[in-house]
Amino acid sequence: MFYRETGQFKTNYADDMAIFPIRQDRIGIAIIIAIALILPFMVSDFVLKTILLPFLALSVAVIGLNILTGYTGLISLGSAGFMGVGAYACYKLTTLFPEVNIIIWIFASGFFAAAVGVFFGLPSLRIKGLYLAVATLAAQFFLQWAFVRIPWLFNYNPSGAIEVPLRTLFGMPITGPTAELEVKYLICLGFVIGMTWLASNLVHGRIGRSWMAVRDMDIAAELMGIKLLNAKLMAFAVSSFFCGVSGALFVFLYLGGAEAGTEFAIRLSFLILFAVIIGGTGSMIGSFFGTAFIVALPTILKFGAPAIGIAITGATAEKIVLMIIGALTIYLLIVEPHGLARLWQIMKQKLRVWPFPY
Amino acid sequence: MLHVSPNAATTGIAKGEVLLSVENVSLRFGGVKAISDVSFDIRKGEVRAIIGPNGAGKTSMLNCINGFYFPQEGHITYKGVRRQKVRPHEAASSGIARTFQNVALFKGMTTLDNIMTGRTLKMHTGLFWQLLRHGPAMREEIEHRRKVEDIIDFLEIQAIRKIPVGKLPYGLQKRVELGRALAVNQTFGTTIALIEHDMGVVMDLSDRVVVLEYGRKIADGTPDVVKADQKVIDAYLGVAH
Amino acid sequence: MMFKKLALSATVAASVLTAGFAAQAQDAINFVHNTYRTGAFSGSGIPVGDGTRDYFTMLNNRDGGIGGVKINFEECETAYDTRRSVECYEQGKAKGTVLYVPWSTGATLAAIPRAHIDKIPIFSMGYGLSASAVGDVFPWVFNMPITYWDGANAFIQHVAQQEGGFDKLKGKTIGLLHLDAPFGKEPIPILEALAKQHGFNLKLYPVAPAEMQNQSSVWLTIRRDRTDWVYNQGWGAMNPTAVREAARGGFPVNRLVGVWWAGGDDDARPAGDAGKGYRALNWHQTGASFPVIQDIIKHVVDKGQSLAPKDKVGENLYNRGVYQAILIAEAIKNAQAITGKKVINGEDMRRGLEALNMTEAKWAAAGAPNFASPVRVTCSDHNSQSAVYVMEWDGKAWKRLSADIQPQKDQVRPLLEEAAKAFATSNAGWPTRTEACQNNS
Amino acid sequence: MSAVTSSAPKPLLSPAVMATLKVLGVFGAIALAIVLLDLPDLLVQTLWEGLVAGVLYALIALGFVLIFKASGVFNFAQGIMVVFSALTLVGSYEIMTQRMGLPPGTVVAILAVIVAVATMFVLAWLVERIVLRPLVNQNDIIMLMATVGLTYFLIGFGEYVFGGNPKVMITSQLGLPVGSTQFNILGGRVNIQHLDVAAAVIASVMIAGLAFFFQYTRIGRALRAVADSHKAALSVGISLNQIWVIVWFTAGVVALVTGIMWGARSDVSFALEIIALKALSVLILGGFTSVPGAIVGGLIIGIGEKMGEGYWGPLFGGGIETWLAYVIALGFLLFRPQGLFGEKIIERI
Repeated sequence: MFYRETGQFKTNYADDMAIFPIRQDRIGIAIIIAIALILPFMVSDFVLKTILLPFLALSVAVIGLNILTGYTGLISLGSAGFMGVGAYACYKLTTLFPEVNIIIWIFASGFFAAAVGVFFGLPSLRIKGLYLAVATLAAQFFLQWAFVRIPWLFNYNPSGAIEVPLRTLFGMPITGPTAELEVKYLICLGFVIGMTWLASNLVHGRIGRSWMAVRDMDIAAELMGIKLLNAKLMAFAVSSFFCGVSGALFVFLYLGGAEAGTEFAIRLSFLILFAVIIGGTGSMIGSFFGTAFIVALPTILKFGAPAIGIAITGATAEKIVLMIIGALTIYLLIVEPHGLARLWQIMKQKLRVWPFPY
Repeated sequence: MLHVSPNAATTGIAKGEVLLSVENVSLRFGGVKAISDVSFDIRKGEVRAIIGPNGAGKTSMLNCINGFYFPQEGHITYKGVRRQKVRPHEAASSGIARTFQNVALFKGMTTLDNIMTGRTLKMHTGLFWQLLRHGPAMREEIEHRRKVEDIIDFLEIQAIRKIPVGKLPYGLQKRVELGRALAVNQTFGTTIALIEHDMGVVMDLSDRVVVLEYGRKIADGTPDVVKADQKVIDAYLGVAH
Repeated sequence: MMFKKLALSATVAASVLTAGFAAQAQDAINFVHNTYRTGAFSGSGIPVGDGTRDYFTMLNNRDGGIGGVKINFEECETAYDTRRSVECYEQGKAKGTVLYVPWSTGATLAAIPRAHIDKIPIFSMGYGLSASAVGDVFPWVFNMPITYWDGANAFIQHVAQQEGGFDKLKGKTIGLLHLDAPFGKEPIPILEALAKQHGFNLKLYPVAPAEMQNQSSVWLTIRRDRTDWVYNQGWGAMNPTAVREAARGGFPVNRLVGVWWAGGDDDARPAGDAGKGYRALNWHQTGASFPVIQDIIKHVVDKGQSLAPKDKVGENLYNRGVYQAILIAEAIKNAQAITGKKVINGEDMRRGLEALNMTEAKWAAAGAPNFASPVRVTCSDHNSQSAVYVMEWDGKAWKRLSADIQPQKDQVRPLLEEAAKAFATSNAGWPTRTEACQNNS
Repeated sequence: MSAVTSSAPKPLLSPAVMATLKVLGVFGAIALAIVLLDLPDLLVQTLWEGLVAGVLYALIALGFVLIFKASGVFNFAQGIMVVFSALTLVGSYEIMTQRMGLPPGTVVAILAVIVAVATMFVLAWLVERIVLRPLVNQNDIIMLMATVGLTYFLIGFGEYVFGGNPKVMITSQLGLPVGSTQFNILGGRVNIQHLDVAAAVIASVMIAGLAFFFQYTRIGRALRAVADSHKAALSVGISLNQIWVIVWFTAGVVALVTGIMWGARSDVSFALEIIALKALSVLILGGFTSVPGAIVGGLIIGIGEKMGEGYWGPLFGGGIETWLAYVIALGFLLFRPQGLFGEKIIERI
């Protein structure tokens, strides 16, 4: 009834090529952004800190991996390692040049991750599919090892940890312990919106098409004049860039200091891949669904069940959460192998014909 | 199925002159000879068919022209230049595109995106503008979209523009594939090299026909000449050698 | 049915999203305690968690809590994961916990910068950031009774005793087998300094967290280096594997000395006879003979309210949990005495901790005579650097081997102060201490 | 064109670079020989430790290969099945002796083995019913993710039933030898653990048994047929579903044996899961479908890793074992993308 594209005619190609060609979609996005802007002032600190901040920080990495896996068809199990590169790069940059604003450094840390990503992406020229996935484990374990082994990365701190220093924007603390959660949230949100915009621009243009062509049939792509080397390495670079920014956000705006070497472990890589698959490969909106699934679900199950009177202890909850995530993943894959994004699409399709389905 | 090459204006080769010539090409996989000593040429602006029964070496021949395989013997001259080893994307950028015997579309992409992919070589804006999708990137996108829309109109596939091609029936997929190949060169008066099993289709369309059997050329000429050739008749009727 | 399910999940989501967790009614002292009963480190996490849990349950059952108010004790599972630990910190904050007990170095580091802002003191007992011993810089963080640096120092003292004097250390090769993570690397600077001072060779043997159960090559390297003594800074599944691999590789296990976190009964026991002679540092006694443990058995275990099997009660890491709980309970009493309030908050708890003075008499009064050496916290010393001793596994239980070893405070304290200063300078905007000092002891 | 060109993939490195590498390799080999022969007993010990670790990697990889061959599923859960099956064994032993009051000993240990084997059968059956059947014909990555989901489920379930604390493997109760023999040779000593010898022997017997099973039984032939073509298997008269259950069950039994061996060296806990990931590098080396590849690959990774850590590790500050296996596999892959025993892939269009 309300969700119709009837009557919306495109008079030029630019309109037709817009990322949200349907007016209702654009309104929907505006509403979502508006809600996202006021959300931190509506929810408790607990939700802000344990669900929303990690959700935002990780969603950037999930978009990044989706570019690699979903759009280009290259599976990577090294995303957490690339996130770590971003986190350490940001730490080094801001401690070496404290006068430059931290927001610039968070963004710049992506370039370092991109460079490392390209290096570890080189084997993708020779190997594909699951073989490549296993090869990226080399990146993951090597990087994790390097984070612990190279003391220069954490400024020879005897505790081996990254401590996030206080950094300000217009005199307001945005990182470090005194920064308000709401401020950190809004900075994160800014990054997420900006990075999502860049990513969807990219995937809708020439580069995105060449990625998808490589994914769908690399031989044919090559015959269209797409250089596989460039396309794959570009995907690794962009993907790792996103992971790097995500890692910097994760440490600087969410954790606020940690033993980053153990934080960016293989487990996180798996969670990110999980989010991509559950959300839907090759879908921007799916990346957010997937991230929500892996970030919010465990927390809601663990703390939500006791809150409504289901008495389970923390340890039991943790085990049950694992079982539920496992079972739900299998269930989702059976019901909709194309992920939550596909379910969302089906819902929209239904909405389009609602209330007269015939 | 076909093979598209650039028009005369850009190459300096007049219509009717030799655009590409295959000279004494042989290709082996291990001990198996896929092509032995085949020569023919393709002239500017003609429709040239390569036909032959299953396993005659048609696809291998095209793969040589495309740079997927490197023939052990013989060489290929393109636009008057004897070609050294060439990679598929280099072949593509010199104006050779192709479709495949089996449909080789990008199944997860829409019709529009598939055909747009054919324009990749002609698009040059870099990562920066691509990220912003404004300015030069957008102008370029619109310019090529226009050309692609012409192809879509030509092939009458407007209605399936935004449908992922994996969901289309075979016939439409073939049309999209033709569209994509046309997009690589976007001129309709191009040279087309066809490969087909089906004699009927070929005979109506093509100007000249090469017939391969067991990797050898057994006939070359206009459809009428080829049709009357005893060796071709034997090959298609399966006469024992 | 479908609707019901939807309604239920909506309620769950809503309660988490909007309300968060309203603080509990203020007739009890809220204490949210991190544990890890799952994950790679659960082998060490479970007994420690049981000890602390059982002690507070015992206090509630036996005495009705502390000073007449119940302790609202709650566990929060972290699975030794920093993200889960952040959740637990936030949950503690929302529930008004009087103290944050991180039980992991990573979680401690993540919480330290927030403590003075959220007014929740942190107690990282014998782990965490060594520099946080300096109360002048870290008024909200406590890490008694000893730091890793003292531990490594005590280990070298023990080696010197065994070898017949510090002069005998010259030319010896001493190895540090450590988890390849910040926790494991803590003793490196102090061991390097001692190596220079006494002239022994220091060799480092890192074990990646992923390789905790796959140590054969490390032990081959130890064999090649002809290492004389090995100090094991390990945790969780790394320890039992180390003891076994030492025995497999023919390394004399009585020259393998674990830090206090590598002294679990289940670290030594799985090696069987081969584990006999394995040593570890400790700062409290093992066994169930103490009145406080007997009270726990009577009021908690026998009532079926404990999660620990009865035969594990009194084991080393269980007693470690009890030790922690006794210190916390004592600090709560202090806080109640200082403020005159029954139900205290985090700020009160900080003052209570800072006034902690566990004399021998106080240990006895807590039902643990001769259980541990005295612990005295001051405003500037949040660690106390208490004595440790070396114990040895006899195949069935831990037996005390050495007399108390006093940490060399004069040597370690300046290093701690230096590190604390470095922390404050590298963390721009780190506040100078404004909290009043109130030692009533 | 005078140069004769080949249709094979181009070599990755130019001949000049290859020649330089060869020269460097010779020098490296000489240097290495000097280092290695310095302590010959240690070298033998290192090789032995590598061999034992390699056998265990090979067993995990074998489980992967069995399932991949028959169902095309990349079973990420194989590593967890190792822990899960061992946990079931020890856990049920504990329950029987401690809670049900049965006398500890070999009889109960064998009962526990039966319980564990039965559990692996039920697991195989459930996986086929609940996971594989509805997902049949989905693409690789969906199947992979389903087994990752299975991994999470099994970790949660295993810890829920048996508790999260690491458990000590029953060895003497199972009749496995303990103790060690020291050989004083080569101017030093070489320590051989009886358990490791048993592990090597049992692994060999099991591999031989599997080979026999595949070669000479009707089910085995059907399994091989499935590996070639699903349709061919149907013509043998065995349903695909049955075959999947059998293969998963076999992989489960292989996992149990692996779990017992590894559990006896360390503890049984889910921390083993990450070590099990190393079997993936074995798969790269050996190929996803080759049983001999899994075995040889396992040995290469095991020995390479121990030698690498022992002789090069100190140069990098130690701890390189955590990534060395993957780098070995990766380096290998660059020169032979199809693995050790894989067939050359000719891409056709």
